[in-house]
Amino acid sequence: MSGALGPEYTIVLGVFATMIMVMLAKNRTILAYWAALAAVVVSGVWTIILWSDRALPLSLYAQGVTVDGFSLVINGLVLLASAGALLIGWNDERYGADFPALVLLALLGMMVLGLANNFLVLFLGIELLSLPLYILAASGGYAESREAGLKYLLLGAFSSGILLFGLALLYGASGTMVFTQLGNSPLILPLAGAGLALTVVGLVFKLGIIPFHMWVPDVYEGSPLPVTSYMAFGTKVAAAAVLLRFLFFGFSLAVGWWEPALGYLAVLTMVAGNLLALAQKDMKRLLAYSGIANAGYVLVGISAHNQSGARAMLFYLLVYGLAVLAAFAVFTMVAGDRKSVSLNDLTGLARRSPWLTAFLTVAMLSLAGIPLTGGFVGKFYLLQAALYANEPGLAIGLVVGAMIGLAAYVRPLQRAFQAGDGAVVPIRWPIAGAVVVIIAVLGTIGLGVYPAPIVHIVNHSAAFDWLH
Amino acid sequence: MIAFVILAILALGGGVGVVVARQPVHSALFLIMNILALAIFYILLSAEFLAAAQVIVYAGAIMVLFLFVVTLLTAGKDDAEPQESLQGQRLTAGILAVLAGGGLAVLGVLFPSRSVPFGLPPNFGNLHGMGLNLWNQDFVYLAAVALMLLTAAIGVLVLNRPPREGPKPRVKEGDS
Amino acid sequence: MFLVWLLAVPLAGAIVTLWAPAKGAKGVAAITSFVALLGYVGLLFVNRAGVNWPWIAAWGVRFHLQADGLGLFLLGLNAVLFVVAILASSEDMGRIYYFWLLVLEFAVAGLFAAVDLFVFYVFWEVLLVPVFFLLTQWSGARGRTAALKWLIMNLVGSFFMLVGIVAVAVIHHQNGGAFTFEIAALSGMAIPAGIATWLFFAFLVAFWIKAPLWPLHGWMPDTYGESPAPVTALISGVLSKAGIYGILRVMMPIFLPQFRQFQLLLLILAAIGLLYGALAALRQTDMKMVTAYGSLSHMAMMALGIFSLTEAGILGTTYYMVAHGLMVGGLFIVLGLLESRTGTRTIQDMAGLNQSAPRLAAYFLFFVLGTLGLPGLPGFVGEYMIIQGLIQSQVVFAVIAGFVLVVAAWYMLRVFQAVMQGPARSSAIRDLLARQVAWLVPLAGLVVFIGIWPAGITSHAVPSLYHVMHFASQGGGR
Amino acid sequence: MIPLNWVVALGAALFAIGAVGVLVRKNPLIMFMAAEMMWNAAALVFVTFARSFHDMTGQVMAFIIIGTAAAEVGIGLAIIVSVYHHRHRLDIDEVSELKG
Amino acid sequence: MQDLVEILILPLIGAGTITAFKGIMPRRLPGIWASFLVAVSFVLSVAADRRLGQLAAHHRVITGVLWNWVTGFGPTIHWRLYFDPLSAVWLLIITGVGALIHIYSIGYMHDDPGEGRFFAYLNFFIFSMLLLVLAGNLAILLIGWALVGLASYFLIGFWYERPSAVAAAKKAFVMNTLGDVGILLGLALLYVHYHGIGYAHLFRIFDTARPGSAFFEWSAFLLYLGAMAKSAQFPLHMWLADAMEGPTPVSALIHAATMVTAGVYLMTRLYPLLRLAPFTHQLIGAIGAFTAIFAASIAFFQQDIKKVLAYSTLSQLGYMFLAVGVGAYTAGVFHFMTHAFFKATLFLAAGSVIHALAGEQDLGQMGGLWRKMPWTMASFLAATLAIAGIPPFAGYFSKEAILGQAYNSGHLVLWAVGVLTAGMTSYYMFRLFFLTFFGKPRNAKLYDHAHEAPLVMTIPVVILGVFSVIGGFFGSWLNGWLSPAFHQYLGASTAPLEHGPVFGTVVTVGLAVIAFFVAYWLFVARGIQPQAGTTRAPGLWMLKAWGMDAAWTAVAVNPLKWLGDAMLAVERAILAGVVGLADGIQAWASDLAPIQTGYVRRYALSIMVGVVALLAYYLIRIGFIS
Repeated sequence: MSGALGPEYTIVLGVFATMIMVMLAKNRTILAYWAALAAVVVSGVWTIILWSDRALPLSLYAQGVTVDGFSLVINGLVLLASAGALLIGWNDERYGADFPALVLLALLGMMVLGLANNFLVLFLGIELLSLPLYILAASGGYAESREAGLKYLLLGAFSSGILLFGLALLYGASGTMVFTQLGNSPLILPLAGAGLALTVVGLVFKLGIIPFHMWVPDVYEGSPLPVTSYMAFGTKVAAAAVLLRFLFFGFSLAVGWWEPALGYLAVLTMVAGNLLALAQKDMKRLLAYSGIANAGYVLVGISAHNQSGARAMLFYLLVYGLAVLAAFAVFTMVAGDRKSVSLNDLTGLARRSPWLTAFLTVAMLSLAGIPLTGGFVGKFYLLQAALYANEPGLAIGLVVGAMIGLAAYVRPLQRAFQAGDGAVVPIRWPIAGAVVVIIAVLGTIGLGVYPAPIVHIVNHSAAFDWLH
Repeated sequence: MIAFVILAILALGGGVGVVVARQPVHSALFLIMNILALAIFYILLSAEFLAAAQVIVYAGAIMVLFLFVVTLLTAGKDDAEPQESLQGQRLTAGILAVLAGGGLAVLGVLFPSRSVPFGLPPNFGNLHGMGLNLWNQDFVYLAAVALMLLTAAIGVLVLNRPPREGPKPRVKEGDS
Repeated sequence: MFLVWLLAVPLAGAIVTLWAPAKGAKGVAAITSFVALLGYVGLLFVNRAGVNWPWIAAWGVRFHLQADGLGLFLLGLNAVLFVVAILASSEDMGRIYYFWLLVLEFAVAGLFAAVDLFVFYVFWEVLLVPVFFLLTQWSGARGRTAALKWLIMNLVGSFFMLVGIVAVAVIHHQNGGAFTFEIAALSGMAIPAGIATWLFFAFLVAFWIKAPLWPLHGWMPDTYGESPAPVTALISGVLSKAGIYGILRVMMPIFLPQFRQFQLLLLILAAIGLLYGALAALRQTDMKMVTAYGSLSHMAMMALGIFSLTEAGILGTTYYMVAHGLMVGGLFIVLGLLESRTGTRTIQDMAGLNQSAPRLAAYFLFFVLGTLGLPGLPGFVGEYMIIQGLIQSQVVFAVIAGFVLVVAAWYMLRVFQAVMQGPARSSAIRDLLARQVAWLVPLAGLVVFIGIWPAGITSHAVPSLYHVMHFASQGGGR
Repeated sequence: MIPLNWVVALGAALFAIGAVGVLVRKNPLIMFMAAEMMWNAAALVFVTFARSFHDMTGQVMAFIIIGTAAAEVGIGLAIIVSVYHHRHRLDIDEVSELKG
Repeated sequence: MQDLVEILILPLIGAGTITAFKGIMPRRLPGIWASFLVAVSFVLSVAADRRLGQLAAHHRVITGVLWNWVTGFGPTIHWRLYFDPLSAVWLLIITGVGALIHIYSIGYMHDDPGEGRFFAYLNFFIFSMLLLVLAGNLAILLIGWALVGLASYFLIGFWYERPSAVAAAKKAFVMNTLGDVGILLGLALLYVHYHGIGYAHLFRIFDTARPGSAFFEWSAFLLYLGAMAKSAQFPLHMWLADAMEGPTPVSALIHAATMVTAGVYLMTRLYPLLRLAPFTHQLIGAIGAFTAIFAASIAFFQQDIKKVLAYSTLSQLGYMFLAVGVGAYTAGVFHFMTHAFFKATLFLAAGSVIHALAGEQDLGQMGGLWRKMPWTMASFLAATLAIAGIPPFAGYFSKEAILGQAYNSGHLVLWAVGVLTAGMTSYYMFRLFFLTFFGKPRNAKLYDHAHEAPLVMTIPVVILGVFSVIGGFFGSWLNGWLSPAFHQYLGASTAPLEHGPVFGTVVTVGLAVIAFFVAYWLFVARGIQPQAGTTRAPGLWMLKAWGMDAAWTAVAVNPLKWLGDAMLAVERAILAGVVGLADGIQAWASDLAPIQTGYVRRYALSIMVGVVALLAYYLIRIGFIS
């Protein structure tokens, strides 16, 4: 056994270390946070070392998991997401001492999803990811949070049932559980079609594609802010990764059946998601719908079904995640003691804290896709993918969605620059949150100004050379 | 075949019972019936270990937990299900379920999987065989399940910890 | 390297402005813009070398800037108008205002120098942002609505263009070429006819909105009306040229066959806009709106020049962009000075201000005459060349253009006379201060200069236009 | 020997019944049970196909499903209990503060 | 070349310095400085003419390029000056008459607060006019053309606090812009065909061209449109009458002597083109004749001393265009020259009268002024005799040349109209003369305060009056002087002055004399009031200028305003559409949001719908359900 799964094992150890910290030092919860962060950092470093090591791809556990550039990039993304979540919720007593452990457990699920190459790992990953998130969603200690947890739980169980049944049918249709063997095995087509449909539903449910999205806004709104940021970024990355691997590795020969349907879903999601974002007053809910719409963008990369698509998807997940982290970090600071931030709470933010406003501006402009932010480059890459796939419909859907979404993203900014009434209440900056927001904003701008290194990385990581 | 029909009736009856029972306790009992019918199916499908696990884990542990919670939450309360309030929910649900379930059932019957003609390998599905799998190549899955159970343990702790003493301001806001 | 100077100085200045003392921000901004202007002088007279740096190697994107004849004078227009606009701004606007102004200068300079489609698009959209915030925070009652309109309408257009840009590059790649966004490489490429039409209109919509040309000018009235005068001057003087410039820079080389195919349609649309703007301006009662609709009409005139697809028309447009920018920019600034003195923009509320403010009236009249196309001032030169181009291609549009010149004289003089002449009804106002005259005189002088020596611009623009139009090989419009 | 096709069909039927249960019952506990029934249906189908292919992986999957179900039920019941701690009736439709 | 630039630039320097040092200059200095500069220009012009005359007859053209105007592809046009005998005549008149009027203005404007501004404008006008006549191609001509229009605009609206002056200025400017656009289109048309618009270049081409093509007709017509607007030919004539809102020296210089005759200059300059466009050529003559008689009829009943002169100017411009139309180019230029003398005299004398009567212009308030202002009266009389065509005064010779040539060339209708108009001219001019200077004073108070103008005003008037008397004798000199200009190219065989039949002269002069006696009988012997006859049909119509203003308003102004209002309505619709679209999307979003009901079971239902749909879709795609 090489160290190919080192990042994952590190996280497992991290879970235990965190729990030990919780048990040993009951009043010093910060130690648990540090332990978790250390695990994340070590895992991240290990991931980077593995990426630069060219001994990939590796297949382990009877082809159950594949460690390749793709999985490592996904590792990096979800590590970023979890680090962001940890720092945003850094040592906040509202989330309790177990928060870091749960974050790490969910992180493990996400990383597993990035590696998954058979149904077992896929299912395990989904559940490893979901179970901690059910808890985290419900852990806010107020009614909305419990409601969010309950909704997430019930729908999650429901969708997992659908996913499982679909996997079972696929198993029956092919006789194998390994993605990479699906293409080679003699498929019983109708069974496989039904199985594929159910499986895709189970997976896009996690991604938040319309019409399987309805849990997203409620759960995002109800959950505590760091958890929401984690779900918005991490879950999306993991679900997109596993959907992509499942479809690209398992069904790249049968592209004709699944691709158009996903394309329609992507367009529907992009347009309707942005449309719904337009009507929102609550910032978490706004970002939830924005997350739905962005899931649609991600799905464009998948349904383009070419190398550019995979690469663009990875790139886009990064820029989206950075923007979301920045936005959530800012909102956490603005929210202070409140559960969420509404449009009205932003009024006069420019006077209360010009820098926070500037950071929020960058994040929102990135989500809106304005150049010199990463969001633009990501959308640009996605457009390339769609057009290389000769799917102008996807490209049009993407830009139409972006047009509709614009107003949703810039209205908070206008509120922020509007003069508020009454005294100017300054905002305190927790250091951890400041670290998140500054790194995320710098990253967003960096990706917009000089994306070449990251483009290089994703191009080398998603070199699926059986695709055109 | 007769065994299949009887068991199928039991399983379906249990399933339908879960859905139509007026009281949660009855639903739980119907589900146990369903689970036990499936356990017998597992035996017939050469999965003795799973049958045991089904009985022990599902019927034994999970459903007992369910019953416990049902009684806890409904004790001394009117637990009759209120009227359906969402318009068309039942009808649509029925139609969709018939479409999906019927369609899948038809598929399953019309397109059988490619059965392997020769006999079962030794130790197929029994304790030994499963043990060989789960403690060798598939150990990692078992470990993952263990982590999930750990998660569940943490979850129960987190979710039912005593409420904090009023919201304590995390951030001191300036006097306004 | 002067080209980089033109971009780098405003950007650096913008960042410095953020830390400047509140009262000193204007000074910093003014110095910055002046240094940028010096850079332009260097660009004009010393060295016009561009830059060509790799940017995103994987996509063949290069940071390629070049000051050729097409953009050279628009860069100058940018440099000059920003100095004037900053000097014309009030000192208590706050440092963020000047920050955004300088960012805008940076973005526009980049736009006019970009010869890589990707770079072009980046600057094209970046320039929306400063204006959006300028409108949001420093404008009238409906400023926020105006800002939203500005951003959304413009982005709607540019998003279509974005699809077009990527599609052009992808098609070029699939045709067997390299994956590149270099306009020169993409020009004259073969595009399947059906797709080409779609792409053509995808690009056109973006430029049509930005210019703005009828009927996609919905953002214009609010934006022009609500923004502070220096910003209006910049939008109408510089930013609107970006739309026309884009058609010349980007669309002409790639879509020349489509221009020929849809020439009549485009001419008709532009002619409707020409008449529409002029007639609407005739009946406005808000002096800023008269100028705004007049400007709408003038933009249509430039579009007509391009769509004539003749050398004269395109050269005329190239020249007219610069000329119109200087004049309409000056006019809006003068209107702003007037508004700040009278507190109103309604022409019925003013009369006979000439008596108390003769200098203001003189500059007002000067820019009015310039925009109405008085021979001797630069507007006339542009209009002449455009009309000549129209005569060459479709003479009926020349007649319409001529007619509009008459209407232009009417509506511009109507405003001037209503405000400045007649018996003085409103109370006396303060005349221009010496420091305001100090920058109005050079601006007016520049206008006169390029009016009597337009060859200075036209002769430099020609080589680029040859490149743009392939006229050398294809023998002109008709 | 039981007909494997028909077991798959039974699984599909149970799956559908479970789905109906989630959709029509208002008691979250019963909804949860119905969801468990869907899982069970899937597990049944896995085992059936495992028998058909003589492949233990399907049984391992079923085992994992059982184990995961246990964990999920633990968490689920904890959440349901915490939600209904202060409520009088087990009605999921009352838990609909978040919307729009 | 060099002296041409100096001639050109001196007045511009005057305008610039007066504007720039407005606050510093002593009050009286601008007038003196401006007059001085124009006078120097005049002297230089005389010198330049002399040098031109020393050149061989067929090389009497001085031309040169100052700098490039437009280069590149498309048009290539230079700042080119072109000086030939035709320009020279204009140069002399502009600077000479201009200088006199400048001097006169020193007296006329001495108590006006805007004196400095006035002289700056005047100097600017002289510069523009010189640029117009010295231009070497049509584009530069158009620049001068428009700048004189601008100067005219400034000067008409000089008293900008008067709404009527402001309106008149705008009307003049807009109508002239119409003409400018005509020239613009015409020259662009010429450029497109001949890749050049320099005179020499064009004339060489015209020499060999065959007449009658539509292209020539159109380009000639478009250029004539410019001349029509500038020279106030029917139907673009109304601005000239309104232009009398300006100070009287302005009326003398711009709206009588020089600017309004620019159309004549353009047409004579472009005579080779007119040969190629016979229809337009005829049209010019016809419109000229119509304008002549039409304006004369309006002058019959005017109540304002300047209005009478304005309509008489219109009428005389009609004569000049009649001359152009019949090919009598030299005669046209001759009439321009004599007209410049006598009309300037008339206006300046009228200005003196107005000055004496404290700004009163109404004929109803005048009368009997000859006793108070003998010199003015004498000059006025000389000019009146000249304009009436009484031999041997100046107007007789030029008018005789025009009519003679019209007759000789067979344009009998035009000739008849011209003859009739000559008689009418005599009548209304003597009506004006008698009403102003003879009869009983109609306003005793004004009469008592009236006085002869100061010398600075009287001397120019008298000088011009003298020229009105002797101007006719320049005819033969002019004939010789202009012959190289008109003979250099083909088609000018009719250009030199000719004599008509004797009976024509007799009829013309006879009519004029009869008209004189009629006027004397009516206004001196019978002493009827100027208002007489203006309440009934023909007189009222004539007083109202045949309703042309109303017609223009109805035909052009109001429809444009209605169109503008219609555009505003469309604009509101477009803007409402933009807002409506945005609001619609927003409302749509708001309507869509409640789909998110908050009920978990609904969410599950939505998932189930998706499941069934996707299942169905996939099964269809793989052909299971067909």
